[in-house]
Amino acid sequence: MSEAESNTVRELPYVMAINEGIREVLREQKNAFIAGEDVAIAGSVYGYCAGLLDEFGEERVIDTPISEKGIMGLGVGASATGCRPIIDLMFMDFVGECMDEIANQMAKMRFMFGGKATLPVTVLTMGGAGGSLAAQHSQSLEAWLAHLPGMKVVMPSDSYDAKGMIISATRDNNPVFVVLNKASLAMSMEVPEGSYEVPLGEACVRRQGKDLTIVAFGRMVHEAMASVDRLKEIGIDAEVIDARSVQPFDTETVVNSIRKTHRALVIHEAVKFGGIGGEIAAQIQEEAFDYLDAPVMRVAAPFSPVPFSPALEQIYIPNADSILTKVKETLAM
Amino acid sequence: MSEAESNTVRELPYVMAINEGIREVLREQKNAFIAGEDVAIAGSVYGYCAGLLDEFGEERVIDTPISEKGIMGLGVGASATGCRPIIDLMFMDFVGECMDEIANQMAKMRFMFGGKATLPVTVLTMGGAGGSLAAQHSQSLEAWLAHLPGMKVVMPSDSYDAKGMIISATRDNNPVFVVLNKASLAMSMEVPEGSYEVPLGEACVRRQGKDLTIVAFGRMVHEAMASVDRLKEIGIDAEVIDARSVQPFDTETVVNSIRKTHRALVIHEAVKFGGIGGEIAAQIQEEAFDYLDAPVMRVAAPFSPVPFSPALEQIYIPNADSILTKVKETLAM
Amino acid sequence: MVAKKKTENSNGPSQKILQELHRKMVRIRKFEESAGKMMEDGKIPGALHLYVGQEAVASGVMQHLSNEDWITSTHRGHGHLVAKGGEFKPMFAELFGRSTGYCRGKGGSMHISNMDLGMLGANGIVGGGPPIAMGAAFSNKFKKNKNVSVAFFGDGASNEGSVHEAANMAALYQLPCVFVCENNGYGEYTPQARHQAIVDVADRAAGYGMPGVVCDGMDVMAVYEAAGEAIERARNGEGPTLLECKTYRYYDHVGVRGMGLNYRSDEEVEEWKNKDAIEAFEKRLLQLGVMTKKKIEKVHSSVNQDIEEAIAFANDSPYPLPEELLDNVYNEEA
Amino acid sequence: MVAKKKTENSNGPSQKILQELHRKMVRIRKFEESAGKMMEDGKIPGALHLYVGQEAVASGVMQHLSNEDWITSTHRGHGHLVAKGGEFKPMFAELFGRSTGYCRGKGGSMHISNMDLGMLGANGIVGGGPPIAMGAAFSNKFKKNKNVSVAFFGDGASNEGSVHEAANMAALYQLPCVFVCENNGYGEYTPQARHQAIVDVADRAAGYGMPGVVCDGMDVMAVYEAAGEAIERARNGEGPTLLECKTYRYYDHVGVRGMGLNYRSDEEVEEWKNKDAIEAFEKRLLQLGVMTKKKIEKVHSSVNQDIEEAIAFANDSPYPLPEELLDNVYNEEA
Ligand SMILES: Cc1ncc(C[n+]2csc(CCOP(=O)(O)OP(=O)(O)O)c2C)c(N)n1
Ligand SMILES: Cc1ncc(C[n+]2csc(CCOP(=O)(O)OP(=O)(O)O)c2C)c(N)n1
Ligand SMILES: [Mg+2]
Ligand SMILES: [Mg+2]
Repeated sequence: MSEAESNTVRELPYVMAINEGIREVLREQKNAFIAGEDVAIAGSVYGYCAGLLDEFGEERVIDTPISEKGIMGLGVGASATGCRPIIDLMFMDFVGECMDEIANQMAKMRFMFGGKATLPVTVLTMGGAGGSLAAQHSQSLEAWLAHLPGMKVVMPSDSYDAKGMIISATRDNNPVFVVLNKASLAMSMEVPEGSYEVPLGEACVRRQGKDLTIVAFGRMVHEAMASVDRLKEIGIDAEVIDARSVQPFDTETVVNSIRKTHRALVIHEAVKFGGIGGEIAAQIQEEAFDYLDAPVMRVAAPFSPVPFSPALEQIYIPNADSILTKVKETLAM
Repeated sequence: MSEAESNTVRELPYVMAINEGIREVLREQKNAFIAGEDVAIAGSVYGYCAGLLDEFGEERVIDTPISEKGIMGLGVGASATGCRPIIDLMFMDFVGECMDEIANQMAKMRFMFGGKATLPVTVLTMGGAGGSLAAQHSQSLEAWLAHLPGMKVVMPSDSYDAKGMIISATRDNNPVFVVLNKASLAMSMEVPEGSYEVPLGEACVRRQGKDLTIVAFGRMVHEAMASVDRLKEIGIDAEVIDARSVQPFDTETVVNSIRKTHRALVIHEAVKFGGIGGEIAAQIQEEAFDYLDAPVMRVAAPFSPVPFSPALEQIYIPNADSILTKVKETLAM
Repeated sequence: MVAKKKTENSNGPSQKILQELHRKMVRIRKFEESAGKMMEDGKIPGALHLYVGQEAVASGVMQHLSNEDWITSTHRGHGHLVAKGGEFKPMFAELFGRSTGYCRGKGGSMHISNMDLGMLGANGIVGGGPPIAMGAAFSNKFKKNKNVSVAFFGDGASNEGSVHEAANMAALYQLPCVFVCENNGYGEYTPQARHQAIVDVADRAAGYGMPGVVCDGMDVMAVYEAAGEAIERARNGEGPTLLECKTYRYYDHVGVRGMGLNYRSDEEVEEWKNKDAIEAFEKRLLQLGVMTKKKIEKVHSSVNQDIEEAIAFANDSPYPLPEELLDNVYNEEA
Repeated sequence: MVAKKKTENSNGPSQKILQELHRKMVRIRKFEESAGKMMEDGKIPGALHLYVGQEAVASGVMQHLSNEDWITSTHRGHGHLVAKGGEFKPMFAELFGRSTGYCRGKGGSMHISNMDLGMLGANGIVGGGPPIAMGAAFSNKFKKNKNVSVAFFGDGASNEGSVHEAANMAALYQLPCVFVCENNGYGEYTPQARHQAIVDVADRAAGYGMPGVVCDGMDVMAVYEAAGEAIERARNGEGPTLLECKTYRYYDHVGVRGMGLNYRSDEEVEEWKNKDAIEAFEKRLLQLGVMTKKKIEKVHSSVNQDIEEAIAFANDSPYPLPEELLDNVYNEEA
């Protein structure tokens, strides 16, 4: 990672970090373009494509029809033939509209062709609940994508990672899904100007601790961090790991931590059943069975679609409270 | 279960058991019909709809265009308005073509409408590898469906269950995916004539044992059974559980078994990472941590698309050998 | 072949129908205006897509439908539900996220629905409705009743594969299904010319083997007539029609002022507002002597009254309780 | 608007081109006949969809393409690859599941491909190709080269939403993309009249704002001409065309005798075989004096020779090793 100098580091909200990431890519890579619904004239409905049309023009910042199968096919066909497309899939919930293009074409083409095709395509998409957008605009479906050989899947939790991972994703010679989180758009932190990479496939220890390892995905990293002080109050010094990458998953960093803490909790926004937490819990006990003092715990959404009413959505989304409750319950405190 | 009399029990291959299941449903339920690609004139490409057109006519046995979104929408719209459709999705690999209709409409409509819609729709689909049908016609994607609140998902492993579960699924007032297995089509066993149910959501202990619980999904039940004698040779008396239902999953039966055996192995055809085995392993250690003498093991496909060449496909699909290897490895024998 | 519909018809609809059309439009307009205000007041969370400007379409079409006929709607769905007979109280309650809402607060604006009224839901997925409407039409044909289903969708939605598949199947099976494209010139912030290389979405009908009709979606009588013919064809077993209504939305794609983007000119908006469906129709009703100014005002004030009561009702309604979350995921009845 | 193409053209193609067209068709026919035999002999596992009967389409279209032009194919893809320059040895090896195959044995019949020849793969997903071809055409336009892409798809595939979306986008962006619908009258065992309410798939072109052309897919010259015009338009930046070729497959949907279903009559099959593209073209070549009987026979025998050698090669080739399984899932290069 080529860290920039200190005077070029500014506070940047997540939404602008995404913008800068895309911008750097389009500046650096001649064959890169971004295509998606309302990315050009509107600058994306989240605003993270603001100004791109002005800087890079219509040929490289492309509004598409509402045709997710077509858009994803555009990404497959253009990447296999020498471009480096960034495809914007407005809401992650819309993967269902183009799952064939993602799963059967994008993820598998290289393998099916015996390694003779390369698809350097990056898909940006927005996941997560929290804004009363109801059942079809709030999902976290990373588990579907991570179950796909040939696909990489990352979930940057903050501005620094969002920018760096977008850059890394576009430099990678494989299809990469960058799953962003809409509830984080306004979150700010220091981000260097210029180009830098955040490696795909490496988790990051956000806080060191000795009693419990919390493995968090995407926005849940912040809930995990928010739980640290309260866990301390009940005598638990938590280590927080930002998984960052779902596929490949950095089992090593997680397992090393658990060898130290002997306890693990996985937290994600998706519904628990069939969520990525099951896979991680399974891996942890496979790799570190003898080190575990308690079952690997999971904190995730209950088994229902995301409800509209704020009264329900609020209790639906996992948070620091749910972590505390779960830890108390499992450790019988 | 209303077991029929002994003289009406015959050997029936899986493919004909499916046929009988559909037939019983169409006979019993006036508002039931079956629609899908090549189900009528051709009797389905697997042959399990043979004779249905003749018996029930064009109005109830419906050939559709190659339009999976349309077909699944037909199932949603018709079931919400008083019919009990059976939708045939030829290959499970095609769920990607209609994942929006499945995930965002079929599974969620009832919840989004505050419980005021009922969708008694059954989807039949064929999963699994083994016939060199390559990456787009061999997948096992039950983990995607089981991650969907509102959906039920079952995987009958034999003729008896195939027929009974199709009948139960169509009587259920929820969307149910019945995931069939193409490598089992010719497998025969005794099946009663007439109508009977196999309950959704209940696992079945296929063999009692005391040293190891094998939880198997779909066709892998037969591989698990095939491993029993060989496990005995290395001193392990295995209990084999046919999960039968993925969603809801019968955690209780599984956990009760493990309380007795202290060891568990989960086997499925899907790739291991993100497969349903992760969820089950996570649940087992959550519920029975103190009973486990070894980590919950998983045997599943390696992380690649399904290869075409028989030389590769053969080593790709989990089987009794892989079970033996895994057990030896984990128990360090 | 696209037939341009004429507006006039010698044997016009009854006075009662004209008054109902008017009332429907006023109810939609006022509901939406108030919803916009409530959103700006922070009463309505989430995304709100207002139907203001397009009232003639929902009203003209729904005038031909009973509660036994099904419709599927879009993300911009309140207008369709109001025209289908939706009551303000449970509608506002739903938008407010209360347990007295049509969907018990679980659906909100994008999933507002009422099965008893034959309204199969707004839909958060663009192009989500048409396959469902086709399925409902299949159901009607299967049961051999005379009911129809109508799929509303936008110009933007017309580029979704799901619409293509539904249209082809409806034509193939000759289903009692009418596809109503509300072409308001934009999909979100993208003008039609930047999302398809055609002007009339109705041009796509020929490719399915169904009639395609274009009509003035700002003229409730034009919609009423064109929809009437299409629905009659459907009821008579003559198959589906693609009816395109040229219309316009006055507010932004989402909410009232939306994102403040500069994607369309004030002049364009003004031009369309000059063709306002309600104003034009009220003029006409006066000219025809169907309604007096006073009677029109009475409609407005009675609708205003309904709105006020409904908002009060919604405001006073309780939020769903935590234990209600897991209800309604599955149907537990045997 | 659908223009029916005439076959004759005053300023015909050169003798060389005529001979190449002939050789292409013969190569496809013989490859497919042998593949069918090899399947029946148990040498080819999995599903095999033979192209026999449709040779004129692949040959007539591909005659206009270079290795820099892209095509996407279907489940019935060998013919397209042969016409695009595919060599028999790695093709048979692939069908046999050997490591010397074009896809190292990982793809097989349904994913056979060769990027160096501009062949973006057969596709096991009906309708899978067109969005990819549209993407490749986008790539060509983006890079401002003069290359085109061609999407082959069937009458059955035309009802997939993916084809709709790809066609709309190609027309919108005026991409150098030609959509070639091989209408062989069936999708698997379902006749066209039971999967769509239209006769000419080309009728759908108008709905996207592109020309729709129907031609005789059993007449290689008709295909050659119609495809030539469409490809020229594309190369000149004038946008996409939907070219429908009426054709027929002689064997069953899958394999040689397939499932033995009674979905089409022997008479129908015979009728089409009477129009056999290769026989008719050979007659014509003789009439025109472009080739002698002997020369034609020489083509046949040299292709036979190639086939024999290729089968021997495939037979002697090793299967992929277990350790190759996880290769090629990801590109590991930085
Ligand atoms: C499958 C899908 N893609 C994209 C969106 C985001 N989206 C919501 S409304 C909309 C525009 C729809 O345009 P149109 O169909 O013309 O309807 P209008 O908003 O004009 O009424 C878009 C792109 C969505 N909700 N669903
Ligand atoms: C998405 C999808 N749906 C269904 C199938 C099964 N299938 C394979 S080929 C075929 C028929 C295709 O018909 P058409 O497009 O006319 O091509 P043809 O076989 O006639 O060449 C079908 C239904 C598939 N492979 N993919
Ligand atoms: Mg619109
Ligand atoms: Mg065909």
